[in-house]
Amino acid sequence: MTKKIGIVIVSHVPEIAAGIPRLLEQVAADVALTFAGGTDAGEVGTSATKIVTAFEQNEAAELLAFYDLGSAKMNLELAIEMSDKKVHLYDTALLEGAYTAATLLQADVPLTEIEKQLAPLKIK
Amino acid sequence: MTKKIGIVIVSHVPEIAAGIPRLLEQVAADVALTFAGGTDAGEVGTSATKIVTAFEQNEAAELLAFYDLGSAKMNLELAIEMSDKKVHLYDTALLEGAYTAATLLQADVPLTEIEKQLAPLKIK
Amino acid sequence: MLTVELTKKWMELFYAQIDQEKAYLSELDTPIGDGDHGNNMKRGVDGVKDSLAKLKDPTLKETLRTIAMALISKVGGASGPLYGTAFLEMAKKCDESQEPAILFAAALEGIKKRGGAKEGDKTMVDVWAPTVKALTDGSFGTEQIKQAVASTKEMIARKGRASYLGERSVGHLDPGAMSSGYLFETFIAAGGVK
Amino acid sequence: MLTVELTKKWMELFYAQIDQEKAYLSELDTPIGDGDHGNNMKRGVDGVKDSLAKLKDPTLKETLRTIAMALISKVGGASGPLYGTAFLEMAKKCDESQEPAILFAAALEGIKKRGGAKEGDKTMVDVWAPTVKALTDGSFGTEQIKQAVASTKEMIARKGRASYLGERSVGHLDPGAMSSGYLFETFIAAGGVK
Ligand SMILES: Nc1ncnc2c1ncn2[C@@H]1O[C@H](COP(=O)(O)OP(=O)(O)O)[C@@H](O)[C@H]1O
Ligand SMILES: Nc1ncnc2c1ncn2[C@@H]1O[C@H](COP(=O)(O)OP(=O)(O)O)[C@@H](O)[C@H]1O
Ligand SMILES: [Mg+2]
Ligand SMILES: [Mg+2]
Ligand SMILES: [Mg+2]
Ligand SMILES: [Mg+2]
Repeated sequence: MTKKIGIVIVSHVPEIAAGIPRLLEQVAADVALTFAGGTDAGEVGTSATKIVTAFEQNEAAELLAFYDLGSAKMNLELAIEMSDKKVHLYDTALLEGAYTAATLLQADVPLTEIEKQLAPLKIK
Repeated sequence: MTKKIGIVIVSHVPEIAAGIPRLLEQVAADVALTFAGGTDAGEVGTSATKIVTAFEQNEAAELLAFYDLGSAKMNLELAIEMSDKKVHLYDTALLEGAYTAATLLQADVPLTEIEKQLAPLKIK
Repeated sequence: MLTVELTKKWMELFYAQIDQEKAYLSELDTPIGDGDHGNNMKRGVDGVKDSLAKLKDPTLKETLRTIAMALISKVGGASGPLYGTAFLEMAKKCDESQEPAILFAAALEGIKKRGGAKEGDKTMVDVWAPTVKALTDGSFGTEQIKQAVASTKEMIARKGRASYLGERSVGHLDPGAMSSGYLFETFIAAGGVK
Repeated sequence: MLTVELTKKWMELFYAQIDQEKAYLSELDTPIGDGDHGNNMKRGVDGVKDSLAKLKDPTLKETLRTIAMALISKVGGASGPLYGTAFLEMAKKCDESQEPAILFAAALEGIKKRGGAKEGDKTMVDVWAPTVKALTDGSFGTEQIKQAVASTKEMIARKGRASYLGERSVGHLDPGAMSSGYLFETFIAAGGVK
């Protein structure tokens, strides 16, 4: 029973992007988690196209997106404009924000409450 | 010319621990970066022994340490007690704190100023 | 009085208890954690068993230190450094006294310092603290331990992974409280306190 | 007036300029960034070249959109979505007007919206903003562009990677300002404004 809201992780580094879902799935077995890391060539950087793919691969129709650095945010915003999914973008600490959201989504906490708990993690 | 202060990354997930130095080395070519990720068996978790090894492998004598979740902090503190190196532990966002510190160490910013810039990233 | 013999017997019984309740401990850790507490503790007691078997005529201090190091290096989760610190503190104290009340009090201080949890935060501290007190006032026993474990059910988690859930952690027993309950129950079963 | 022919010529010259100054752009990006701006831009203009070559009789809108998509998908760094957005906004606007002053003004708005930078933040905006103004008041030209690029040297970075260095970013030219300078200089060289 996959939850209605999923999580997307965007990082400049493929390993970071792939590793965070490993941390999250331990506390959020039923939350759909996808990620986009690195450029299309697998180098350090981000790619709007890869991010769109991560949106589409996510089973959930509504997504919470977390990113590492400012340029990832710009590509995320471009990806949001290119995609039909409903995506909420958070300027929180990447790992800590995503971990908090994953824990609360798993416990069926409503999004408004999740956002309250994310607020103190906003550092960007 | 390696800088006098190095950085150690501790994460529950081996990929995250290995990935963050990849992000940091781009802006901090001369800062010694080491990491400890996962349990001794490579599973999700942390290991005080692995952390001690990451301290010892780091070329610098003085270290700034960043971690993901609370249990990593406990193992970090145990590792600090077991090690001779001078280690400063920060309760900041893992990736964002380490990135900030790396940028500033590379620019030879003194530690007291680095700590001022880390203060708003304290979220744990 | 804690002796090497008693400690070994205690660890055997603790091993058996964890082995038996492994699935239950992980189940407790699922709604309010990451579902691994049973596996973590099992890895820990496996390590304790193996490393105690290698010791030849150890002192009490060596025995306690060996247990500590095994837990620290094998558990992998938050409970590893916490239980490890508990046994390290007992090892430090045991030259001075072998009285369970005094040793467990030192262990409790170590746990509190390591994790920063206070009583009422829904952690193993909520079993250790009343139990140390009970050892002093004579109310120590299986009933008292079970009650301490049960008391965590209605608490709001303020430390560890469960704390992310805040009030939603209410209604669930804390897994580390349960495994600490096993630790004290098997101490009694080993003949630790008559 | 921006035409397909002019745009193609412009992109050829921009390609050649980036190819020639690649190492210098990365060098500018080293003390206050991650040292990749030249490589990023080179990947970008490679992509622009390849995808423009595939177009058959494109409209101006198609041409500008193709440039945008190539930059967005190939650059990899912050400059990718920024330059990409600039060309996307020009593509949107070009049905209404082909006047450089109007098209570049739309592009500048896109860059500001995408990156949130204002004038004075030591970014490419500090070249785009005065240049758009210069196109309106007639002061546009190589000298004016070089001056805009140079003005970033004494600024304190407030956006992008350089912003982590705060006041320590002073004394360094902004790499994205420099590549934007090349973009406008090659626009002139292509015959964009007489
Ligand atoms: N800061 C802390 N102080 C005291 N006890 C803690 C703390 N954090 C966690 N615990 C205890 O550890 C238990 C969880 O252990 P475990 O599942 O092995 O670790 P993890 O949470 O890292 O997976 C909790 O049930 C709680 O009793
Ligand atoms: N938020 C922003 N707004 C405007 N321009 C920006 C912003 N962030 C970065 N830039 C520009 O991008 C340039 C860096 O580009 P590049 O090196 O390709 O990206 P990255 O910093 O991701 O490696 C900077 O010199 C600056 O001109
Ligand atoms: Mg657990
Ligand atoms: Mg765990
Ligand atoms: Mg760069
Ligand atoms: Mg870059």
